[in-house]
Amino acid sequence: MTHSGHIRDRVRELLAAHDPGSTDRLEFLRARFDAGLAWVHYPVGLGGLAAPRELQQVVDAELDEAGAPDNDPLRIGIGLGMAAPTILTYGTEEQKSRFLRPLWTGEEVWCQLFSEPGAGSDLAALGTRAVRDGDDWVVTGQKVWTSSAHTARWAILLARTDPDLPKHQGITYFVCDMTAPGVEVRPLRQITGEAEFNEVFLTDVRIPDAHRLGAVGEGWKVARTTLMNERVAIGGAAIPREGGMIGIVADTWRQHPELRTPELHARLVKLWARAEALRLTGVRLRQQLAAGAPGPEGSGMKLAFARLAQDISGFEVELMGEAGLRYDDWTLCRPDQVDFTGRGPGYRYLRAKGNSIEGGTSEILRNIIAERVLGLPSEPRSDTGPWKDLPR
Amino acid sequence: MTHSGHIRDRVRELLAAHDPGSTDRLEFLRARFDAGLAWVHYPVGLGGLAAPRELQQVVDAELDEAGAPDNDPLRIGIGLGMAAPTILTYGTEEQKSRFLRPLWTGEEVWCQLFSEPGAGSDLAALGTRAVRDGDDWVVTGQKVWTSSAHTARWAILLARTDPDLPKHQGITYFVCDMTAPGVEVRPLRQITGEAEFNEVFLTDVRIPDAHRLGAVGEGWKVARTTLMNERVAIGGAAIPREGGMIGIVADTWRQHPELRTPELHARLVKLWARAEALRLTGVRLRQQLAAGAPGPEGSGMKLAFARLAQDISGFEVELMGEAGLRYDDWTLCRPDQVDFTGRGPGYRYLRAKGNSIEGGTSEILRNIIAERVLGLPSEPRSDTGPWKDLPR
Amino acid sequence: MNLLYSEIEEDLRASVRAVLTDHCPPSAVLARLESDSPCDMDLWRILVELGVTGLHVPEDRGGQGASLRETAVVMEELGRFVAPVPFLGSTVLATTALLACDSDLVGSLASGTTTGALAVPLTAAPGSPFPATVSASADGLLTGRVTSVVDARAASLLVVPVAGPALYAVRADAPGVTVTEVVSLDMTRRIADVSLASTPGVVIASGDQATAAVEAALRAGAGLLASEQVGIAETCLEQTVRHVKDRHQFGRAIGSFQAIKHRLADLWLELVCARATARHAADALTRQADDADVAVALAQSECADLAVHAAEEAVQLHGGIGMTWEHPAHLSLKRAKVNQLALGTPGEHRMTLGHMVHLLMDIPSRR
Amino acid sequence: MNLLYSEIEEDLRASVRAVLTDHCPPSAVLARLESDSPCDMDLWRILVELGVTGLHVPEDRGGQGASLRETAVVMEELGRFVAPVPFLGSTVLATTALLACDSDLVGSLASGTTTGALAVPLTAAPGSPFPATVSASADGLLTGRVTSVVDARAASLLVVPVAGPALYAVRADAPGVTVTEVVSLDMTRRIADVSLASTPGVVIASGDQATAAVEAALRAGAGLLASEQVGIAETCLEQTVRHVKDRHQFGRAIGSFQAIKHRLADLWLELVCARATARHAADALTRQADDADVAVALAQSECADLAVHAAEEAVQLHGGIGMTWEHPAHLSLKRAKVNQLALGTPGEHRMTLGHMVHLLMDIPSRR
Repeated sequence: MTHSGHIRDRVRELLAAHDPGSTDRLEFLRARFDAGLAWVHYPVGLGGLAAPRELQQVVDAELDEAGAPDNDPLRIGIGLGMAAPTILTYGTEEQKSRFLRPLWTGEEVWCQLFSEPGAGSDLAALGTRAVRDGDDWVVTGQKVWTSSAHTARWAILLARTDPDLPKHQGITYFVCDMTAPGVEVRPLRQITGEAEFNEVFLTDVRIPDAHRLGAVGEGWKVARTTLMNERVAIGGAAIPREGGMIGIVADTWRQHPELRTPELHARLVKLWARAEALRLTGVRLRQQLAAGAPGPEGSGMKLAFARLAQDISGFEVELMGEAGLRYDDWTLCRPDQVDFTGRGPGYRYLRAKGNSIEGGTSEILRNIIAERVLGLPSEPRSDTGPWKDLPR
Repeated sequence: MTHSGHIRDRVRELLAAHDPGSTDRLEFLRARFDAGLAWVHYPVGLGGLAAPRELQQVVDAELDEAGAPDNDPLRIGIGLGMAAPTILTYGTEEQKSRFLRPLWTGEEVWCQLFSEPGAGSDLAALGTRAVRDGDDWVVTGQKVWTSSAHTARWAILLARTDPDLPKHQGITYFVCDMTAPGVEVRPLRQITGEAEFNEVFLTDVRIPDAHRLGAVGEGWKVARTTLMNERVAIGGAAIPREGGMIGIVADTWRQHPELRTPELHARLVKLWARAEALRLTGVRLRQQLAAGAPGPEGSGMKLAFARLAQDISGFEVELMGEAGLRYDDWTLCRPDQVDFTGRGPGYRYLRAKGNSIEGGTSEILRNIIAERVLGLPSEPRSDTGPWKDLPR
Repeated sequence: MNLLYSEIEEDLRASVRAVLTDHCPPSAVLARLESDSPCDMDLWRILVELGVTGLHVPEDRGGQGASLRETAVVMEELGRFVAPVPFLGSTVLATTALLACDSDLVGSLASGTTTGALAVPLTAAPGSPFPATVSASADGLLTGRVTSVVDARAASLLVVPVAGPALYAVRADAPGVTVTEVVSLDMTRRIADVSLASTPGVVIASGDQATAAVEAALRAGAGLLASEQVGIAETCLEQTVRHVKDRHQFGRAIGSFQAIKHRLADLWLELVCARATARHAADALTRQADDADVAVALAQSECADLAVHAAEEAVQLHGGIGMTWEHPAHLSLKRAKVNQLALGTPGEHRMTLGHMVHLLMDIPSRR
Repeated sequence: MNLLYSEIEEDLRASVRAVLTDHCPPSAVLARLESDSPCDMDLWRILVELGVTGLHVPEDRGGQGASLRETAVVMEELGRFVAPVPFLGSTVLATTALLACDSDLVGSLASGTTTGALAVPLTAAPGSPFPATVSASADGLLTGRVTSVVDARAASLLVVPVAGPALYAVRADAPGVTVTEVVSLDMTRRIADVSLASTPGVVIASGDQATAAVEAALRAGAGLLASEQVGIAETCLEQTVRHVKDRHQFGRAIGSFQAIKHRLADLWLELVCARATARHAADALTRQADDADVAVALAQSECADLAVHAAEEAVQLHGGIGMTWEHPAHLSLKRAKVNQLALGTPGEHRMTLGHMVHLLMDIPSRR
């Protein structure tokens, strides 16, 4: 067990050996990884020191203060948040050694090939086929809603290896080389005009069996690790009062008396109150987590956020009046990361529509709350037979 | 076929033979029934003349003008609206002769013993048992939400005669003598303080087989006739702008400037618009009916009315401020008929809660619209086995 | 009061729908989105052939001699298809304004030989002050600017409110006219800023007649826009119902899940009620009823939010596919959202409505 | 800012809940509804024994030296059980008013030997003008009338705002005092009209201190009522969840139908958010935070409508049984609806809130 003092020593040693002011960014990041200061709770040799997770904050703060470069975590979020913990849990020693270091340094970007046109909310119904052929698997299918696919070197991939079993049982989890023959990435344009996501077409893509994560047919179990880690992010950072969309609208209100009507006033104050209530709910959630007693409230935050963002942005367009008739720019672009609030009211309105779909639809979240938090009974199931016989 | 001129002759003959000014009310009603002027579309000998239904308006208008007494239709609504058409369709000749005349004159009031504590929305799950014993059936069970039970001479009754069949198949339809031994009526008090309805406990009540309506096990089919006739009433009479609850609230607004706030104004005008829209929807529905092209809109009227009444009455209590803290009277009473708007704001608020439950819950109505109007698929069913094995 | 569709109206609807089904499928609308020609003038010419541009113009003034009821039915169908044609700007707004003047120009709009636009911001509501951002010089030349004019780029004739008040007819190719398209949220019905610099024009009305003509156009525009909103909502509901019947997840059509069913039932019911108000508005405008203003405000109050709600539900219940550019759901969403602002927001219409039905807002002063 | 419940608060909750579970089951509340003794004074004495009446009173003034945070937890529990005890009138309103004065009388309220009431209408909101319907004669006798005073009949001590401004202590059995119960919508917490006719009283504050004392009481009352509303909503949700798990129709627990599940999930989420605002208000009042007024207005804005929504869903989802007098659902419904009016409606609180956070309503004049 390493304690905080020891960690600080390691940081000092790293900085002494690699002056952030004069060291190449990538070289520094590799050295930091090798010093076990990438993610301190990971094992020694894999970027960590087997230390308690909360000590990472100490490392990050010290390095930040010393002016060290970071690994641009927003750019490599899927690798850090989803691929890495899954590889750590289910990967072979070879896989861990091969993948984790360039993943963390950002030399290799990762993406996620899970959702399909026919398997969205019902992810386990996915139909991309993987057929064994010697030491390889041959994969064919179509994936969708893949962010970073056009910049990614690797993908985590779910494919069906046995269609005769019930849907959760015939799935296997792979690491897919995005530069392999048969992988085609096409931008997927959204109603905002931009293309944040991609479609990925897989045609007889060969994946070596050595790139399988977990046992054949155990893919759903492995995926649960990935998806659980996706949800950890929810709750997010503390925001100040009037942070986010409501602040933009409140400022517009204050600066434009000519837009005001009594009806809009009543609606704005109501939205302000809901936004502040949701902000306080987030504060309370973080206090619960800090006190070591996480409540089930987290399940609701995304649902509430989506509804609020949609209501505020819909209101904003109405408030704007004539300016609400206009849009900033329809030009197709492929942004590196999404910015919910940076553009105009029309963009905010359209983009917010995705909040209740991406990362679990609001309908699925309500099911989860009803069943897991309130303990209500599940629907009668009609999808327990072999995958190949399911209606679709 | 009788035409309008012939009908007018019959009315004149009735009035000549029985001067409304000097004839006993009941005697007049009996004479009217015997003259075939009770419901002209019924068969001759059963209060009718086998004439087109719309000629009834001619009769009613002429008799009304002559000062003739009516049969107080609101008091005997269940007999007229539900029991009579069912007896006419499924009754034996003896049953029709015995029941229809005193039903129409109001000498014998009818009530309906359908709903049970465990069978509300799912009426076909009812559990009141009827066991054959010689020429009689012996009936035991509990019914609920029975209006007029305490004044009724007869009831239409659904009971289960075969629990081994699926729920819709083992039901039989009876006429039950409310004065028979084993029938106990208890007032059922509502949240408004009054008791509009009753609970009816049936303990070894003997019903002669001659009082069965339709074949054994055909009760659900017979009941559909009854229930279809219940729904005919929906749509109702034309109301003027600001008729009903919204008019009461609008008047309060106009008379009490001291209650106004901008937020309440915005809400009131929105409610006013919804009320006027619903009124116009009713007008349009009646125009469609009059044009012989009834749309499916009728299915929605009760649903929309319930929600609107609840929203208006909830608003009204808030608008009233200090007066909204008070109630008019909690004293238990058994009103003959319901008055949604006659009492105070608190009463209107509480009574309106029933609008989305009685006569088909709003949830059931939404199912009906989704399946029958929009053609959406039904839920997977889990109640197709023998009634006795159903979970409850 | 007649809230039904007559047989003639249903025949008209069938004709218009047949044309739009053939010539205005979603793929065609999508393909045109970013093109430089905002309106589909080929489609427009076919509609002109059908006679839809003159329905509410009397025969002796060059029209069909029908009424705004029939024009409203056309609006419903155009809304269903989110059709990129200048019907609102030319046939509803400009034509109605000209009808209220003694101008012969109405004939060419009615026959479709000319396409017009009324130079007011699309957000102008009935009852708002006469727009006076353009002024006339002593020698009758016009100078000024009007922002956010609908269908301006397709128009060869601009009907321009001028301080005075007066109403002028201005040729779009006259000297000093600049029509600058802006980036519109609704790319299927774009707006443009119109500038006039010492532009010659012809006075077609002045004083009270000019004011009344603009008001009549805005009132008819708002009233008939309610019918378009009903059409949008209807198509959103139909497409969504079709999708949830087809789309299977968890081994079932998602339309068999009760939460989805109830939401669509509620939406259907909103549509039913809104349709009654839209028909009522078209009928009251046709009859020039005393309460036509109430009918218009009511219809906008109910139909504008309905259309947005229907389009938002369509996007949501289509799931990810509804968020894509290639699926037509966003066409309805953008049209519905812009319509919510057009010719008065629901909030503005309710403010007017409250005033007209004597639900005053006259509030005793508080803190 | 601490939005959690401390261990001490959870222990307090457990004690109060144990008492209420034993002594305040729904059957007992229902049985008392139409009785002539509105409050359950036996239950009240047991709660007094627990010390709940002095939680937010300092030890040196005869209380427990805890805070309004703890008092708020008691409010939650009393709300859950719709308990017919004079906690709001005596412990929250009268006690807080006396605390803000230099009156020794607070000790007897804190210890529970005296029950008090603050003579203001239950609908009085924080920030509203000082009530002045009672006036004092030259020789200090009070005359006037205050309507809709909560818990007045249970009180032996009336704290009376008097024009001046001043605050008087009046014994309920003093000459000229008439307390007339009115028929209350919420029969579990009744109101009464209080008349004074040349009644002797004792001045306990005057001038700004009197004004501040009433304001402090109304603010604490509104802030803590939010916690009661959370308690009401919580019990409604729990009872409804239990019912829909038990109740079978169509061969299934009705709680397995998705529309019901989604509505209850939404309600749960509203409750989660409202609870954060109620805790925030109690915490801000305790800390005497700068934005305590904002916190109180926010909490009332969110919690009042939540409680009504939860109670209405409870009645609806219990089906017919929820409409019966014998089922306790209506107790919560009536309490929640009256609470919506009490100490400021959500609309009034939002008006105040908008003002405080500089979202002004200062509207340019229109038509």
